[in-house]
Amino acid sequence: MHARKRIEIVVEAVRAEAVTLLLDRMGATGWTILPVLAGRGHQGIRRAGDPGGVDDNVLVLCITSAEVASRVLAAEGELLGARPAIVTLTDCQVLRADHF
Amino acid sequence: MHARKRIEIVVEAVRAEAVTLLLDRMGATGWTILPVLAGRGHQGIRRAGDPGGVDDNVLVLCITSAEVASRVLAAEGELLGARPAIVTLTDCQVLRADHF
Amino acid sequence: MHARKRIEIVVEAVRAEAVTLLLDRMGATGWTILPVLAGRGHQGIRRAGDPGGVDDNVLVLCITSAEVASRVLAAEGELLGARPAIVTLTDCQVLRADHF
Amino acid sequence: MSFFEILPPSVLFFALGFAAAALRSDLSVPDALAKTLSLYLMMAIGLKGGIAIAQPGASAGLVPALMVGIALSALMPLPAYGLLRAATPLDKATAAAVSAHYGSVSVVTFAAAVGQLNATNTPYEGFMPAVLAAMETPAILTALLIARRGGAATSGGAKEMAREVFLNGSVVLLLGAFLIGWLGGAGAERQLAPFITALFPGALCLFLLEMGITAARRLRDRGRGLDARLIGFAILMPLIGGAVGLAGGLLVGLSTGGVGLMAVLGASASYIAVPAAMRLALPSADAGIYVTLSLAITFPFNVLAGIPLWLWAARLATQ
Amino acid sequence: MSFFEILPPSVLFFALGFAAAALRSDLSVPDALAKTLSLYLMMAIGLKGGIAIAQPGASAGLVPALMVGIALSALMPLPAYGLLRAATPLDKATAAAVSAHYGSVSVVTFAAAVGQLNATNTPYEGFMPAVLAAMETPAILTALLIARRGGAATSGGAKEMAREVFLNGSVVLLLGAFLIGWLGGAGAERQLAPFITALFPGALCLFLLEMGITAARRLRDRGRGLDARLIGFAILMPLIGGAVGLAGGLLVGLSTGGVGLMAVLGASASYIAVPAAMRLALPSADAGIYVTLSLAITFPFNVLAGIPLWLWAARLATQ
Amino acid sequence: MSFFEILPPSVLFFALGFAAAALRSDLSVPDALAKTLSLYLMMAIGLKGGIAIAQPGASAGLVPALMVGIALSALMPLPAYGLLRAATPLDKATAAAVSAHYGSVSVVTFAAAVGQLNATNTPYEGFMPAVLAAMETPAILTALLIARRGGAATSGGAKEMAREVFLNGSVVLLLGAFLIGWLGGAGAERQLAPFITALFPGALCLFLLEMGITAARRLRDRGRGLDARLIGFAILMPLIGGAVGLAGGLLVGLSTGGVGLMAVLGASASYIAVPAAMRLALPSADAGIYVTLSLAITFPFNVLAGIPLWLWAARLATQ
Ligand SMILES: Nc1ncnc2c1ncn2[C@@H]1O[C@H](COP(=O)(O)O)[C@@H](O)[C@H]1O
Ligand SMILES: Nc1ncnc2c1ncn2[C@@H]1O[C@H](COP(=O)(O)O)[C@@H](O)[C@H]1O
Ligand SMILES: Nc1ncnc2c1ncn2[C@@H]1O[C@H](COP(=O)(O)O)[C@@H](O)[C@H]1O
Ligand code: NA
Ligand code: NA
Ligand code: NA
Repeated sequence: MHARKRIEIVVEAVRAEAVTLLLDRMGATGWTILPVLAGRGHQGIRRAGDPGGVDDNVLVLCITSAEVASRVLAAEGELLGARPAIVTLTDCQVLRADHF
Repeated sequence: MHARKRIEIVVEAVRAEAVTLLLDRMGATGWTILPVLAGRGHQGIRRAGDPGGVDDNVLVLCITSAEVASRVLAAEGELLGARPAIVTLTDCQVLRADHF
Repeated sequence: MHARKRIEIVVEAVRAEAVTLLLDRMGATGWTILPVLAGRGHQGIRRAGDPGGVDDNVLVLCITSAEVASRVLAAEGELLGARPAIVTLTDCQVLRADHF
Repeated sequence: MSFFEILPPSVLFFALGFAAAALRSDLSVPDALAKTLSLYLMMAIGLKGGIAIAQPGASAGLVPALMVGIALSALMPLPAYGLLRAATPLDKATAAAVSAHYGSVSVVTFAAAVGQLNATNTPYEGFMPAVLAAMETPAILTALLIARRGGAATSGGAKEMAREVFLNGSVVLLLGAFLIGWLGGAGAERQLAPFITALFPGALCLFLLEMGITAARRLRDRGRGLDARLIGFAILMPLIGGAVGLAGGLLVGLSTGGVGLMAVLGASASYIAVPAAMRLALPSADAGIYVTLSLAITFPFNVLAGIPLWLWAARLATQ
Repeated sequence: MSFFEILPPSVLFFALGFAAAALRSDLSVPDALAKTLSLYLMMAIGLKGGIAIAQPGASAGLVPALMVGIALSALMPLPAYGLLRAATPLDKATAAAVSAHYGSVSVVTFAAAVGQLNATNTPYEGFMPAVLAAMETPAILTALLIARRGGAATSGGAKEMAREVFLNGSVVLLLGAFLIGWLGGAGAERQLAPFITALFPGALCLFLLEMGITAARRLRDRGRGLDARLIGFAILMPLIGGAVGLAGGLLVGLSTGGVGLMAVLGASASYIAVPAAMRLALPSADAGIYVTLSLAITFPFNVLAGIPLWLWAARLATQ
Repeated sequence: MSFFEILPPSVLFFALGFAAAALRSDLSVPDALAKTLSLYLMMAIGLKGGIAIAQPGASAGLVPALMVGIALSALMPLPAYGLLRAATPLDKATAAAVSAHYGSVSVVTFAAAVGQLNATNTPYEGFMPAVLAAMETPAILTALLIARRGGAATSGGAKEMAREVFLNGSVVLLLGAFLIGWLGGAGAERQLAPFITALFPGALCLFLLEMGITAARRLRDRGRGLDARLIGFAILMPLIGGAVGLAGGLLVGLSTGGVGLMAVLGASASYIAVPAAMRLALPSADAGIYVTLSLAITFPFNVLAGIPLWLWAARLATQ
């Protein structure tokens, strides 16, 4: 097993592409986008499925090296420009070192 | 980066509101609900989409301070009253301390 | 709270059953399957919802003991035979020791 | 009677879905479509009923029929609970929850019976959808009373209960559409007929296809180890309920079609509204049991055997 | 005028959905169905319009009507912004974003008005769907100019803006279907009539049911603490827009139905296309405000009061 | 031939969807709707076919047509594989998988051709949907034999293979609906005509809109770097398959419509049933290639050029 970082970002669906483009540019080898049903934060409740889709959130998951992770987080300004609601970082281990 | 706790709860969709109300009351600043397709546990297989929706599960994700997390887990009785299938706690780091 | 392992596997939807059968056989007491909207990896972008469903991924989540986790990861050959795109392992804590 | 009348397309689609899922075919129907079809059926049934009773004289007999329906729903949980406690190994809470399902009714079973009546041009009282709506929830109250007397913990106060009973989604849509149809009358019919009448048989086929898949999958996922006595109950109880419904329909002097529908309502068991209510109000009851019995055993039994039986019995009894 | 004309089934279904959600019934409509119905309405409206103007002479008056529509959409954000800044506490970016919604239009409001005209057999110009499509996006441009002048940060260059305006999903589908209907003419009508005409009223009922649920839920989740002045704006602005639309329709000599529809377009506020565009182009504006105002206040107001008002006013003004 | 016949609404909707997605419009169709429409098309096609052959004499010629269809499906992978290995850089497993797609058929392509025949009132043999169903899976078996001979690892034993071939969702629904239509005959037609006939053209338009979006998106996500030789194959192979299908149809003496449909079946390539089967049975083959070729190149080519070509050729050849 090999040590890697797990970045988890909740962001508006309309702005997800800005986040994944950033991840691509910072050198992440991949990412996964999960749907979100509902959420609460400073803006109050956001429930998926409003007609214009502006309340839809997604969760972007990216497993990556410590290096890339710190590059991503250092681009804090740009990342927050995409207005992610939450960005968390966790340690994890992966099976295939060459994949990440 | 700032240290926080990541609480992850799998619970029946019909009981999700009980969990989020508890999180609200314990002082969490937010939460996110993700849909679940299927799961297995002590009850056997639960597949989303049965006509009455009783087999639907959701995953509730909450990033919060150690304090709030311990308050939530201390409300074990009430939390388990909502019959969550699983409650896990992980250490994580967040970008914006003021947000959680 | 009790220490456990959190296994997270992203795998093609058509092959998810192979992964959960493996988890069952290795002694996991349960698992949860989450839907995936889109992802990028070595194969390029995979977007859910293509007509034949071959681009659909899912995320399999399994909370389990260190023992079972190491058995699962040791079955690396079989696991990769099911072609999971990513397998990560994280430490976590659970509320009910008897459940996992 | 032609083959077509005994086994109409909708029933054959149910069998097709059931067989496909039992043989592990990958045939599947999106959840959103299943939900949509069930909304459609409730809306169409409600509107048709309302439009029908907007005609002069069409509401004659409504009140006694409603009273029979409500009595059936409120009382049938009692024999059901007795039977379950006497003859099966279910605990009190689960037995009470199961009894609520059999007192209540199934919209799709009703729709399938209506489809049959339409196909054979058998008329029925236009107000039957109101009876259907009225029968959805009284059984829930009875079952909760039984459960409380038995000492099972029920959650939710009187307010939550009232909301469950009067604001249950199926009840609201059925009654709401009924009222709208009634207010709209002939004008509504002219506008909405293609939607609610012409599409009905096709939508029913598609929905029964999905119900067949769902029932067979449920049996596979959760049916293993199902007690034989429970299976027996899930077949016997609709026969009892259907017979009582038939008698009730005759008692208030319904037409052949109306008696048949009342029997089908008595025989049918809820698998949408009641499970959700039980999950909230009686959380200690085992959903694995009650959904499986009503969805995977009683529903197929009613579609394949019950509906033809009761429509035939109604014809016999009203001649 | 009969009861049916004042409160047609579709409006009653809106009220049913609104009441159900307000009372916290569990009645709900799958997201995919809501999305499907909105695609269906756009496709049906577009096709019907195109088929209509394929008839000889039917495009007479199209150009002036288009010009009035575009002018309405492009200019109405100005008084809206003025009103908001003068009388409500909104910041510049949010005020600009809100003004874009009220300059633009709502396809479902238009569809509900068309449903009314059809039910009362009132003819209208076949090209009105093209006017609807043309009015979707000019307001976005005006609002962004206002926001920039006000110093708010807009994101996206001219290219993104052009894509938003010309390639917005609603615009593409409405105009595309219009063009296809126009090319297909009578042949297309023969083939597609059951789909686009016969199903229309039923689909509208189902969609308005879901809109009622959505509006009431939104009001519950986000309506608390909504400033009374904002609510006032969300009721006053459609009255102003409707009056200007009425005047515009009369100016270019539309028929009774056409004048009514132009007024309804002026009164309606976008809640699908514009919110998404604003989220991208004006991210600092508060989506909680603009979606709530247009979806949860103006839309219900228009469905319940605005449409009957403007159709009545159009009848009066064109006699 | 009118414009309407050359470019019917359904094809124009395909072009609209393709253009919208290619230009990065945000127009999109919910997944559940796409899945629903494909179930609907299979059900409607199957039922119509079954109802048609319930008429006296209508099954004459069924057996030879079935045999030609099965032979086409089972044998066409051979030249396809040869071509791919000789002229493109594909590895053995991927070449075998691609060849399965081109031996098999596309339900939507068939539906589009049926739509064309209906629009021009060209009759065709009622049993053609059974031929369509029969052609879905033989190609899978051939391709797996090729792959095994080539040394590629196939997963799943004979049992899984049999399930894939006989219990594939499309096959089950098509054949099941065909059987139900056949059993139901005229009674089923009376009941189901509005659903399966009147809605068909509209549903086809909506589905082709979504297919256009899907094809263009796929081309954008995965088309970059697609080898020119592969693109050539995806255009040449349907021409070969169509010509062989045309010859087969003539050989067994089908009508003009039947010959046209047989050619379209030969030309069409699967993108629903076969990709899923290949993912399971031949996991080492590159799904990025086979889905892209069949969905994003051959399908558009057939809809825009292939169908008109083959229907025209069939008219010519049967005069
Ligand atoms: N503490 C939290 N834990 C988990 N999710 C959160 C948290 N705070 C915010 N979110 C998610 O982020 C979304 C937007 O947050 P906000 O911008 O603060 O309203 C919410 O709707 C939630 O889905
Ligand atoms: N060990 C586990 N790991 C991940 N998810 C689990 C686990 N155990 C249970 N679950 C989830 O919790 C749901 C209910 O569990 P149970 O009540 O034990 O049947 C299951 O359907 C799974 O979705
Ligand atoms: N580094 C990563 N982080 C998160 N998800 C990933 C990563 N790499 C791959 N994935 C997921 O795994 C899927 C298949 O990966 P691949 O086989 O590498 O194309 C992708 O579509 C993503 O959903
Ligand atoms: Na009953
Ligand atoms: Na407006
Ligand atoms: Na072929």
